[in-house]
Amino acid sequence: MKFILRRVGLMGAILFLVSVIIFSLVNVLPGDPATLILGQEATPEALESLREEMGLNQPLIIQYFEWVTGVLQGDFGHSIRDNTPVTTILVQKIPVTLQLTIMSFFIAIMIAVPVGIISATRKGTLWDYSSTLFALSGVSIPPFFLGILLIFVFAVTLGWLPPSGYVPLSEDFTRSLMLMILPAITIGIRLSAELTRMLRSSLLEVLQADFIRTGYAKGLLERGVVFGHAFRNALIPVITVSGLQMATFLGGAVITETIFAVPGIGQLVVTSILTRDFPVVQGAVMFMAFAVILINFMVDILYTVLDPRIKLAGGTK
Amino acid sequence: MKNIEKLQQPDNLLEVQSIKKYFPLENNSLFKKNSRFVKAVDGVSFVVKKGETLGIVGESGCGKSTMGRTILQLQTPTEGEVLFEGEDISKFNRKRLREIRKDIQIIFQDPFGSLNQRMTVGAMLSEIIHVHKIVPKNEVLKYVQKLLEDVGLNKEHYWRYPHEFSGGQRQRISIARALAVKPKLIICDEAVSALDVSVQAQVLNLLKKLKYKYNLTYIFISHDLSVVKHISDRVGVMYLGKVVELANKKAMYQDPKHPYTQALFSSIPDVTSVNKKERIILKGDVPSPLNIPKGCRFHTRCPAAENICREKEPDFRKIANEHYVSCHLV
Amino acid sequence: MMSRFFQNKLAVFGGIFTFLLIFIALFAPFIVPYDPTAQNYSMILQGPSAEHWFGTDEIGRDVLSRVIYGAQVSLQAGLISVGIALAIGVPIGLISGYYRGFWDEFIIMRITDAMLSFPPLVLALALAAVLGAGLENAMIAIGIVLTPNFIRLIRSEVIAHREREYVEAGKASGLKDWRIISKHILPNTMAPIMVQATLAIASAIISEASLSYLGLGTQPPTASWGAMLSAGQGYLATAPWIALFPGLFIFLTVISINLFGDGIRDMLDPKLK
Amino acid sequence: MENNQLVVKNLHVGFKHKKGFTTILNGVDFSVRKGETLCIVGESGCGKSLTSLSIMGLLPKMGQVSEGEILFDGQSLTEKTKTEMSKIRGNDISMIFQEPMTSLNPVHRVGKQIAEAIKLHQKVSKKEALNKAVEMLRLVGIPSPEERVYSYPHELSGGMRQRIMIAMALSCNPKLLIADEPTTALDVTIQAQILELMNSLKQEFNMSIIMITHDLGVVNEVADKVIVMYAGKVVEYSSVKSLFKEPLHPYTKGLIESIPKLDVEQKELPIIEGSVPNPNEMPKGCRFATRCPNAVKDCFSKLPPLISVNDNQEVSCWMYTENWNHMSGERWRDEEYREVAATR
Amino acid sequence: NSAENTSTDIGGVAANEATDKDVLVIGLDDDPPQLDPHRSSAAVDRQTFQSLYNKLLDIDENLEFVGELAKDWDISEDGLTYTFYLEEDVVFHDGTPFNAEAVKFNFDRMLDPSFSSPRASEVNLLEEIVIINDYEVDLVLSEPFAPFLSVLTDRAGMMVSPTAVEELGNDFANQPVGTGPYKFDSRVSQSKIELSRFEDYWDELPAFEKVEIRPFADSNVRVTNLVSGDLDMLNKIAFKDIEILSNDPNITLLEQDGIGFQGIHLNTTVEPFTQKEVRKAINLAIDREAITNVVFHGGAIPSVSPFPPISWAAPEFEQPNANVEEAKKLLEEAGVSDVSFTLKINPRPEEEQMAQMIQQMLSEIGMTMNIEMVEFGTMLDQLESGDFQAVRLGWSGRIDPDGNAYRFFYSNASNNYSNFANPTMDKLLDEARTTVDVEARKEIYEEISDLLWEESPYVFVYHEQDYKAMKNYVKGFRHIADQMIRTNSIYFE
Ligand SMILES: Nc1ncnc2c1ncn2[C@@H]1O[C@H](COP(=O)(O)OP(=O)(O)OP(=O)(O)O)[C@@H](O)[C@H]1O
Ligand SMILES: Nc1ncnc2c1ncn2[C@@H]1O[C@H](COP(=O)(O)OP(=O)(O)OP(=O)(O)O)[C@@H](O)[C@H]1O
Ligand SMILES: [Mg+2]
Ligand SMILES: [Mg+2]
Repeated sequence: MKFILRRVGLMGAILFLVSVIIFSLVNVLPGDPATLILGQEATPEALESLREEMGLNQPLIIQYFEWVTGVLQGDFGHSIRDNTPVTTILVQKIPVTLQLTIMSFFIAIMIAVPVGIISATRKGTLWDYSSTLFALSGVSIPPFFLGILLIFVFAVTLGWLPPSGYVPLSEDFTRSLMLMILPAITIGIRLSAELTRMLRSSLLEVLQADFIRTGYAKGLLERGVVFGHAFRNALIPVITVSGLQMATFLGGAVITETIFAVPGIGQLVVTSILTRDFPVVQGAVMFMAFAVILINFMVDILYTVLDPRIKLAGGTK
Repeated sequence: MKNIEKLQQPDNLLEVQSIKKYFPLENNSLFKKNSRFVKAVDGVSFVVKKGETLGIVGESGCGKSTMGRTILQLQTPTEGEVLFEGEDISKFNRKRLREIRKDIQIIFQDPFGSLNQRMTVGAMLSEIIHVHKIVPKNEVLKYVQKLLEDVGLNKEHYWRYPHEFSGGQRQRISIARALAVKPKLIICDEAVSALDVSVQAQVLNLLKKLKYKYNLTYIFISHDLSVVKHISDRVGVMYLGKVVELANKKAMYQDPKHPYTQALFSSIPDVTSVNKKERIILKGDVPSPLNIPKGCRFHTRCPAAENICREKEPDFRKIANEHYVSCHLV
Repeated sequence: MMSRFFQNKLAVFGGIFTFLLIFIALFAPFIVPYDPTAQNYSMILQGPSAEHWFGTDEIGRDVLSRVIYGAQVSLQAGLISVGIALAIGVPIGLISGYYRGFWDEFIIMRITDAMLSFPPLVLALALAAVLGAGLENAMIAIGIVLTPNFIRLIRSEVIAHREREYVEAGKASGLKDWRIISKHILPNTMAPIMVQATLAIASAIISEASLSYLGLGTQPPTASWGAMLSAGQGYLATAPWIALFPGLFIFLTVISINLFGDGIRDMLDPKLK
Repeated sequence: MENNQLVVKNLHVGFKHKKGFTTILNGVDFSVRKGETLCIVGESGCGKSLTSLSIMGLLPKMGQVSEGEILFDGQSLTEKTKTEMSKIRGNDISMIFQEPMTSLNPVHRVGKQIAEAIKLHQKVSKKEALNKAVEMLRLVGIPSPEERVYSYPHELSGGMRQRIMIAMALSCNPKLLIADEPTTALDVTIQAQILELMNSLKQEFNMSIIMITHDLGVVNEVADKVIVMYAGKVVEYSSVKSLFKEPLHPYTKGLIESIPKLDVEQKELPIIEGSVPNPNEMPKGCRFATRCPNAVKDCFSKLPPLISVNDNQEVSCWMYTENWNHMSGERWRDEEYREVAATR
Repeated sequence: NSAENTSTDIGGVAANEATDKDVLVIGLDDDPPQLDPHRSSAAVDRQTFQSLYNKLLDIDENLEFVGELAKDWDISEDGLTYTFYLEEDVVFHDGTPFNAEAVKFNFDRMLDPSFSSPRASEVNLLEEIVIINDYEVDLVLSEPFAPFLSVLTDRAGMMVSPTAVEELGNDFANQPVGTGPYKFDSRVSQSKIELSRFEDYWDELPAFEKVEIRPFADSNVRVTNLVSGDLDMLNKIAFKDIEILSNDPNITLLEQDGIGFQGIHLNTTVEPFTQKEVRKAINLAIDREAITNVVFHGGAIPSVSPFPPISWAAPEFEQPNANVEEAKKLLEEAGVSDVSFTLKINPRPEEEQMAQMIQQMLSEIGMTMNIEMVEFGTMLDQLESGDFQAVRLGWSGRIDPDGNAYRFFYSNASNNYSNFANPTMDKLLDEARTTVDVEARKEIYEEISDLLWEESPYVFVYHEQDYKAMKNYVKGFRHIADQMIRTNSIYFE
């Protein structure tokens, strides 16, 4: 309980800092939202009155304060482009990003677990080298390149999958999955590459541990030792890393989402930055940061399940 | 607690007066003060005379190393005073501490971890000599090489890195580092525990030799009773953060008074006794320093414990000349 | 130690390729067959041939020459942004980890937490948008985004090392703090820093490419692999070589640097001794 | 000889590496009788653990038995397949390791870890196996074993963990128990408890024990027979009594003498000069020659056989052969040997 | 085409069954930022408006005005009073009637300073809106304004429901209500806008049950979706794809001259462009032909004036070729050398290509041009504040030539980013605005074109052509120069 309170406090502090950073960043962006909204045809009077209306003429501190007050009451403000409540926009985007993230994770794990185990237990063999190469390839291909390559191969040349777009799961289940496969692979391969590398090295380390020898001394065969004793221990650092990687993958999705026309949070942030839709940028970034922190919080809880040595008392190691 | 010997005796090099070191239990709460502590050292007093070797024995986790570090002010004591040559060094500021550290040195157990792997032996030793301006610049090389020879290494080793040495040789480097500043007191924290017996003997002989040569005083911490006996003049036995018995070597080894000391001595598997001796096997484990038992801290394992032991903490009493013990039953 | 490095064939390959690339980048002007910016409108979108090994691009420039010059930009992007991250991260990490206390716990760590909970590309994008487009600004933005990782890494290394006996021995010998930090702790934390740095170089190269893809990286006509890739991706169906070759080089470079980094890690890892 | 539980003959073990093969164990011979406790002593790195791991068939990846035989109950263990070995391990031969802290899997409950061994070798249900585990914990003297089976290793003290390891090793009634420095990591008072326990269990289970240690005191406590190893070779094989009464090999002598004695006051400890040469610089002959005060020229080039000196003692040293008098009397020290070796 | 056949199974919408389906899926080049025509400033918005709203007037293929919500109209002699006779059975999607009241409401809305409508600049000459009766309304201007009718064929002429506006306030943009053939259903930003047939539509009922509008920022992805059958028709295709698409037997590619212009704003108040010779040298040095061929693959026409060939105001003088010699001479005479400046462009592949070509062309006359990519938000800001030397930005165009000239080249006009101030130009522009006779106006615009070439505050580079690609079964699309997709006439066959 104390632990949870402490974590919530910490989370609040981090979110506060995130909000300060994003707010100041957004406000030093060159470019005036009013100009962007009204475009080339705007008259100076119109611009002025729009700025007034949007509260852009107030001192930054006051703008920030008003925004934070709103956020604390659950009101993230309204898009300055079409006045949609930011919350509504986020609610539209979250299922999309969630679906993409889950599918990517699934793909990543389906690749990383077998490949990681094989390369760790067959260290120094051709298997190991190939999977190292595979893993490195995954991190070395720029996401936009991989994405376009996938569309080109699977949608255009082979025609196996639809090229891009999004349909909610509730509307057309299979088509929704089909549309998500390519973007999920684009993100998943990269994630799987990191996971494979982590899993390999942490398995290698665990396989050196004394208790592994104990397992063999009991009469277990390799399979029993790897799955019964090594895997769970090896998973612990892997999970930390995936937790930390979350931020990268929520954001790495930015480009993937753009290419595959997946209307997720990442794309939302980029377009909102480019169109100076400040409330949306702020809301979306806060959401992402919140998600990242929340995931890491859950990772911590998962730890205690995986590793009974770790208590939720908040030890640092 | 009473001071056990009169203060300011001229031949007292170090006086430790009821020092305590409590570690707050890891608790990152922003506002609340800690209420739980690891009582690593819980009121220890003794004196070390010039030129003697005081041995400290005790089981793992009883606070030996913490005590050593606290004396050196590597950890600030929670309570108590450390008088070195009559001055309370626990009140010193950083600068004076740096200066006083010239006089007190420490040798650690781990011959691998206690040397900086990325510095040559020579660079490491010269650095210290520069800092304390032990000898003029142009003599440093000669001085260091002489030092290396003193500890049984040779001149060429000046340019080598720690990983090129064996365990025993590394421990000699640590000794050289301690000696480099011409200290008066050296604390040896398990300085030979990591070594093989045959190497251990070499290092022990060296320590003894150097002691006479440089007129050193040692505090020799170890869990190996035979080693402590070999090297010490007086011996203190620690249990759970306290010294429970302190006497000169002879008295201690021939006639231990405290039940814990007795059990400890009887547990040592001995090479020399051909007939297997009668052992006192203690029950259970050492309690955690987080929950030190009330009353006598040994009563939970003591074969002779009585009611009073469970209630009242015994004083550290003098029972004979230079023999102190903390037990109700003696 | 070196021999252990050379035993790792992949690492050796990575090392050789990396150095080859640095060589190419340094001597680009002497190597390129054509001026990388020279346009020839009668030669647009030509496939690989004897004159143009990698073909020509959409305004008739030699792709090979551009790829060679692109090495300059991409390596610069990698090295300088990591250099920035190191320059900020190392001192902060060292001091924060060595002294701990209020500043460490409540200011520095919380700010790095906050920065780490941003998606890095979004942060880089916002920073680059604030600073304005251009390679220099992109490098600064990427450098800033990489910094918290270094602070964390170095801090945790320092925390691990400052409890080591050799540091205590240094203190016990009366050394000043800054001396212990700079002469003793820093060299001992070099290995993980180096490894992290090589890996970060790789990711900085990709980030630069991504920013270029979004128009916030290198400015034309400078050839950067990322910019070439984003210009060429539209021609994937008709003139795939425009995007393929820079893509291949990004891939090979990043993979080489990663392999090289892995090799260094193995070389420096005392556990594998 | 059918009395022998285990016979090790001329065992050579080494490590493969890029530049070839480094032999560490160089012809180790010994045997263990049924119900007997054999101690192996020697300095760190002399190959004690390697010997025991060879018996278990658990050599590290690059390790290899290059020569020699290990007979258990008359069957050669070196020829068994992985699956066959796994049926013997934990069942007929068990092993306890030095580090009780790290030898148990931190993420599984101790009961489960013991039950796993039982389930592997005996056709019992999960529940029965767990009950057996409780029994075993009671046997090794752990209080309230019904609750303790549900503990995680980190919740137990070092001594208790070592008891768990012992319980696990004994759970299938092994014929041979190998204990690799089972008490080195423990405090003396706890060590005394464990040694006591092992002695009493030995009676109860009537098994053979190979106990590895570098503490001669421990040897004195538990052993029937002792082998002293130096640099991958057995230099002395003796009953425990004779060993301490009259050590034969110069190394054994030096070793016993260099331990500080509790009952005598020594100004200076007798020492063995020098240190163990590394595997690539080993003399061809007696490996101790480089440090031996008595070494003569031939000691460096001629390998002494293991010879019986009396009923209880075998030793590998030229001094105890008839040849000793004929061997050239000149004393050699290490430096001289090196010079000669260098010119060769 | 194999891609076509295989993709049909997967795509869920089989191409040969297309005629059975009741949904028209349109791919746009960007997500429309706005669904409120009076707030809109992005060109792409208008594609959606065509289905949601009706305008008072429309134009046909010949750029002639035809009635829409106004069946007919009169213009007073003095060119100040415009009388509109409205269709009588029109209702908004919310069921409220469209009438003169609504028209007045709409114009009041655009003129309301607190609403800050970008439309204000188009209608701010309106002095009075007089309701004659329910279906007749007078719009009275304060001075003659020739382009007024053309303004009413676009966003300024779009009529929104007054009731809805009053009810929804700022939220109107999220639930737009017009009188158009399709009404708004739902929207997921960056993903799609769904419209459905408005059953009470006053005119002929449109063909589809639903219309789906989906944005794809990436032109490759957009085309891929059309080829694979996920889209029925496409707005804007990348010029490099013209050839592929025109060879695709399943796809119809329609081409139409555009009404806008593209080029470079030169800031006449900063160095080096204070000197008109420098500006003109640039104008002379650019090989427009090369650009339209290389970058646009023939999908654009070289340009020397704001008025495209399709416009009646297009100048008759011949396209000059690049004249490096003359440009050099000009610079020499003016005594300038080492000219160097920075061109700001949007980060888009075609922009980059063009900029790099221009860079090379200018290097031939000894000018150094640096390129700086600036994303649109920053660019607009810098245009407003005059913080630039040269900016590459064009104009989507208006039917009336005034819409292509006045706002850019009149002293201090709203889009006069070049800060061009030339009394002759001001006089000509004023004249053209107030002259009603087309022939007379044509002559004035000819003069304007000449003057712009001479003074070169803006370097005209090309007129973009508009391409729409659609599956062969898509019929009835009217490709009009304003580039709008009028969904009411489209059907499948
Ligand atoms: N920095 C610290 N923070 C918290 N607890 C500590 C710290 N250092 C030591 N302790 C605790 O203090 C107690 C005494 O530790 P210390 O290292 O002094 O024992 P020791 O007698 O030297 O043991 P050993 O023989 O194992 O070296 C232990 O329980 C230990 O866990
Ligand atoms: N995996 C390995 N690869 C290469 N050499 C090894 C390996 N494991 C052990 N050795 C070498 O084999 C020799 C014998 O090792 P072993 O572990 O048997 O020693 P030990 O007698 O058990 O020592 P200790 O008392 O320290 O446990 C050592 O010199 C060691 O360096
Ligand atoms: Mg200690
Ligand atoms: Mg061992």
